[in-house]
Amino acid sequence: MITLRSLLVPHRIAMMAVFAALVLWCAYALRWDWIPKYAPLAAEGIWRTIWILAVTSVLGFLLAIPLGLAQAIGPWYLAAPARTFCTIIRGTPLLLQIWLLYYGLGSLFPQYPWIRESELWPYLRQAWPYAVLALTLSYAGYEGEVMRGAFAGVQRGQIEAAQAFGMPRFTMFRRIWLPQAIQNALPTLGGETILQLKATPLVATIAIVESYAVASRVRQDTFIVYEPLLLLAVVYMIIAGILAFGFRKLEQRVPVKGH
Amino acid sequence: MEQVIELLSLSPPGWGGNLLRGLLHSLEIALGAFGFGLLIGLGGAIGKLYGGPILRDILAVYTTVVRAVPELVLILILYYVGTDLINKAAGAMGYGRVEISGVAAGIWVLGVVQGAYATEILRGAIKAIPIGQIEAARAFGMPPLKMLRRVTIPAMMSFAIPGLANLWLIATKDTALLAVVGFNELTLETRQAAASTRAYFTFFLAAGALYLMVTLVSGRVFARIEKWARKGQPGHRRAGA
Amino acid sequence: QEVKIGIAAEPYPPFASLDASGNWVGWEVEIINAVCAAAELNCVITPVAWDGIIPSLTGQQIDAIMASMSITEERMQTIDFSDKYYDTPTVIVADKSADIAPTPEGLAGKILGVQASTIHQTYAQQYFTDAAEIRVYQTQDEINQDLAAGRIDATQADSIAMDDFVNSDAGACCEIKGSVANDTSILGLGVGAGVRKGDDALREKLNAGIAAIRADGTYDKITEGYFSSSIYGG
Amino acid sequence: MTEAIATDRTEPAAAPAEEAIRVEDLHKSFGHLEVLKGVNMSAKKGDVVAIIGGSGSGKSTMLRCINFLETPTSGRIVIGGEEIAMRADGSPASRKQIERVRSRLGMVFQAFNLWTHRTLIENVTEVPVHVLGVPKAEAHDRAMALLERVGLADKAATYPAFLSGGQQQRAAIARALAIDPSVMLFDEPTSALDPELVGEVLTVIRDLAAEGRTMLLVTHEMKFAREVSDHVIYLFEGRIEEQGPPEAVFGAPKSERLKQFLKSVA
Amino acid sequence: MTEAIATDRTEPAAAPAEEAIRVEDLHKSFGHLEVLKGVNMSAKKGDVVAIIGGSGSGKSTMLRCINFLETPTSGRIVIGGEEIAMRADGSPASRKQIERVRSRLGMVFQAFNLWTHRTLIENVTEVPVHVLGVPKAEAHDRAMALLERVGLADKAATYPAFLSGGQQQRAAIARALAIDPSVMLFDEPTSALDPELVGEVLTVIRDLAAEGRTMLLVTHEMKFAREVSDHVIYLFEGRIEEQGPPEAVFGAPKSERLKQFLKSVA
Ligand SMILES: Nc1ncnc2c1ncn2[C@@H]1O[C@H](COP(=O)(O)OP(=O)(O)OP(=O)(O)O)[C@@H](O)[C@H]1O
Ligand SMILES: Nc1ncnc2c1ncn2[C@@H]1O[C@H](COP(=O)(O)OP(=O)(O)OP(=O)(O)O)[C@@H](O)[C@H]1O
Ligand SMILES: [Mg+2]
Ligand SMILES: [Mg+2]
Repeated sequence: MITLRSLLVPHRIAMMAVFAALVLWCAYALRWDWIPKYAPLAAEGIWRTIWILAVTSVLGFLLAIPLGLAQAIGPWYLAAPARTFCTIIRGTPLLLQIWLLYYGLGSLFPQYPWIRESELWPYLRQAWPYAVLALTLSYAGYEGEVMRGAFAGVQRGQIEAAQAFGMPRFTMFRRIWLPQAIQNALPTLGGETILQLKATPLVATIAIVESYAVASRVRQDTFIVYEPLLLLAVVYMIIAGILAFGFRKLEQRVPVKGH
Repeated sequence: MEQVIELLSLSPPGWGGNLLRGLLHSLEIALGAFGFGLLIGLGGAIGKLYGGPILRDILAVYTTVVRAVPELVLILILYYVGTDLINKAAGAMGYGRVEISGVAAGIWVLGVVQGAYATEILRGAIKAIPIGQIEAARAFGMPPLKMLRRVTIPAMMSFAIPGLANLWLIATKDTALLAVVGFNELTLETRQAAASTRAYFTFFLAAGALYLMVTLVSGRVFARIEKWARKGQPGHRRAGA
Repeated sequence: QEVKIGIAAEPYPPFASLDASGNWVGWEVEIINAVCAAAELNCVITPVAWDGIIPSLTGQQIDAIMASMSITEERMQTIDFSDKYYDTPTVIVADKSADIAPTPEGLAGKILGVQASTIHQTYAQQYFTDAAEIRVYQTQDEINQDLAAGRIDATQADSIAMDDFVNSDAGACCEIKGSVANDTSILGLGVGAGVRKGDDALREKLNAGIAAIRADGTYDKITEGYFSSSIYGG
Repeated sequence: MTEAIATDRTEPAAAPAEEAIRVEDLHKSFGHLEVLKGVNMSAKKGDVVAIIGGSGSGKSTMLRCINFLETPTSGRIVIGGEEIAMRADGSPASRKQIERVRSRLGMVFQAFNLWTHRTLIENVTEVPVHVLGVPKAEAHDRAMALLERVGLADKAATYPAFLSGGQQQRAAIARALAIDPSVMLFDEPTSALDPELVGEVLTVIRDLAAEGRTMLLVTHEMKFAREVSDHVIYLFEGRIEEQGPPEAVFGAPKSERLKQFLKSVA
Repeated sequence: MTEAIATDRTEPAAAPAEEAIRVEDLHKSFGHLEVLKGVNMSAKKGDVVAIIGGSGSGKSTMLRCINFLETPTSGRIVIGGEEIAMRADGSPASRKQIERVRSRLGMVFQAFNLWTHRTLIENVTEVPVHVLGVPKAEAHDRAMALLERVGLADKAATYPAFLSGGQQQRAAIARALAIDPSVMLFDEPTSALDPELVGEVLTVIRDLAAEGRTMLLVTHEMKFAREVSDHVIYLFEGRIEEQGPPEAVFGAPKSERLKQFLKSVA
């Protein structure tokens, strides 16, 4: 836990001083007069960033588990499609995927009048279902690969112990295999989630305004280069900081000897 | 269809050659950045695991800040503000303007970013090694560098490969960033071709196919390395049955 | 003395686009060359990705920007602009059968698409935000696609771009419903060349160049090659 | 306790006591290496069978084949009168069956294999709660009692990596006892224990046998084997070289190899 | 062989034989748990010191402190007359020194800790080739001879995960012997071995002692300890409860606890 005492170490005080100086310099030397005008828009953008990130990473991870497992131990008829999916997702730019889903798949729907008249049309007409779908699939693709390695990395004896006691397959998976795999993959997963945070701006191509798009808008309206981006960086840093802290905590739940 | 082939033909007026050149440039940058990132990552992971409190704090700031800040911000600041500052300093000392290579700056920035992710991936991988493996090396007096090379790296490899493979693929795509410093890599070439000809679909799909090819080839390479790294580990395939 | 004129590396036909051998062509490119010739400037056209174009200017990698940049009050706090060298009206485009007019009442309850980071976005969010739902896209081409697909009801954009669109196969569905009421504080004072703040010498020279090609007919001759009517505006 | 009967005996037992385990003609190869070359054995309810033999003779493999952690190359395994259905490749044919059977077999691994991501108490309650459906509180109390019995009550909240070798082994024994097994497979359960604790384990095993549980026990401690078992099997290069009651096997070995094997013990 | 001298003896040895190892007032805590509470011992060149004691009494920790795998909380460690410099936190002050010292200490871990990504022969040649700089061919020949000696020549190309427990333990012994150590730290080196192999290891240890190598040997097999050692240390709850020549310790134990401990052996 972060306690006041642990912060009052000389080098930490020095680091905080440097940080404070940086903040002060930025506050005085740079232009911030645009903030009041854009504040409501920014708040909306940040909120959108957060929920897109949260929803797509959680859904994506749930999808990544079967993808990883199928590749690690599945029979070929499960492993092959899973591997193909991961390869294609990881192998093509996310922008292209969003674009194909929305402008490719999405623009097929209106051609069918019955879709246009259905209950679903108001949703299919929106952009966010496509954004959520694309980002979820993307996260699942990358994490499917990570989980494949993590599943394969669990020591054989751990699984054998579960089998020897007659644990049903699913229980063994849920209680032994999955927790150990996740434990080993946590540092990587934390990084990948931050990557996902930085992938969210791509949804701007399908007309969703999140925090990055707000910063871009400020830049274009005013031609101020650095300030909006710096503020955006601070927002990202706070989100990433919270993520890193959370993942750290998860990681530390099981103490590891030595390392 | 004919039109598509014409658009993609390798010599002008087709854009195929431009795309391939862009791909080559992207790979060059990605390779440089990934390699640089691996070096930083290895150092960072070891520092985070075995370093003193000051080093650990500095590395924590590094991985959090660098991973969080959008690459565009980093490269803008590093390249434009950096060049500006250097030129101001040079001017004050009576030298002329210096040009910083945008490509070098790009590799540098991407490498530093990749390094932050690699740090975490490798730290996790090292942590996943059963401690006894490391202790055995220590007990026999292996010097740290040798231990790294002979025990730690081979033993952590199987845990690190999937994360590193992801990182490499991200590197090939993140080169898009270098468009900002005037470097023609695959994404910019694609956008130029698409916007100039209005054939968005054709060129985006073509670029997707090129990226996919890169992925398939690198997938092979990584699978090889992983197979090597997993030698001596009994498989799990049966364990699922 | 070389003057580096920055243009956006992302093509914007018919103003500036690229052929496969790497040559920049288009109305704006020809105008740049004409202005430089008239002003006796030794210009080099330098493409820079849009994200880096302002830092390049302030960081002295380029000296002026001529990339269809609208002159607005807000932007003038950051850089200086030359006189305008073109200006086009802003129009609303919608499905031929739709009952839509370029006014807040005429757009009530509709979905309006605009391109991000343009004066159109600013304008729409100022005037139409209460009446219509505004959806912000990255490129006009994407808006056009969604308009044709029926996912949005209308778009607000440049008349030049829209002329092109409604005359194409993809835009057959739609027509121009008229221009929006002008507001120069948002829609700007036309398109001008951007220069570093305080670089009055270059600004003066560019102004002189623009005036010269307007006066000697070069401007109109170039325009004829691309557009059916004048785009200098009122 | 009655003595075990090897199936190769020809005379049928008059009124056969309940049979707990029977292994028939068990073969197991790893690639070209034939590790088990036809093992036959059986044990009745409440029997304690000690399996002795040189390192690499196939003791662990035999134990692991009985609960199908290794897939036998051929042979039959009958547990509690129920033959385990096998596919052609030796893997169990019915997942349901093998899971049910396994949950009545308590196993202590040679390498312990405690679950590293769970504390000791969690290791011990894991199977009762999540496989057998014992209520949490009840499982917890029972687990604490077991940990108490093996002297680890104070380590209940510790993760296995932070325990001494003997402590891990005792935890593994507690984990196996927690499922209240009818057959126990012990792979060198005292290898990391001091003589005092070996004595304790001996008591535990005797208690279990008295309750009618069957035990298969791989061990290198001949004194222990002699004291605890009703029947001794001497394995040599994948075959049963000699077997019988402990007095006979240890007191009057017939095979030359067994004599040689036991020489250093005397 | 001469007998070991514990440093708490007051009479100075007349002409002290060369001292191989000395531990002074060694303390070690894990968090709040004090595992070693002031251990003093020493051994001369060629001594075989057996360390016995209950599970969890601190035997492994003591061995691991000697080569600084665990950082002592306080105390001094002197090996071959050279004191290992310690920082305030117990970690070795000089990396060079500790590496040099460690490469003369052969260790056999309680859990073997063979490198899983290397074959047996690679495990055995690893340190000679990559730490001590022995030419590859020479190291290979020596390693093969050692594997032969522990009966594993046919498994040279196998990865550790595919070996039986006893085979892994023998490989671990071969790996430790391969570095030609002047001091050996054995943590229960016979726990997974059958009586015949225990006898073999006994012979090996005697040979090594005759060559003047010093051995610290944690074991649970009292018979083995008695036969092999010059000096026995009985550890109880982190303290040396009793020590002396094996005849005295086993034949006429003074401490009540030791008597209790040995009761089940008799
Ligand atoms: N890394 C650790 N962290 C916390 N406690 C530990 C750690 N390692 C060992 N211990 C504790 O220290 C005590 C002594 O452990 P040690 O391994 O030295 O015992 P031992 O005498 O070798 O026992 P055994 O004969 O069972 O191997 C035990 O109670 C153990 O739980
Ligand atoms: N997974 C495996 N793949 C290949 N060979 C194996 C495997 N497991 C065991 N063996 C080999 O099978 C033989 C028997 O091994 P097993 O573990 O049954 O021996 P054991 O009798 O238990 O010996 P120990 O007393 O040393 O534990 C050994 O030679 C071993 O090398
Ligand atoms: Mg075994
Ligand atoms: Mg121990």
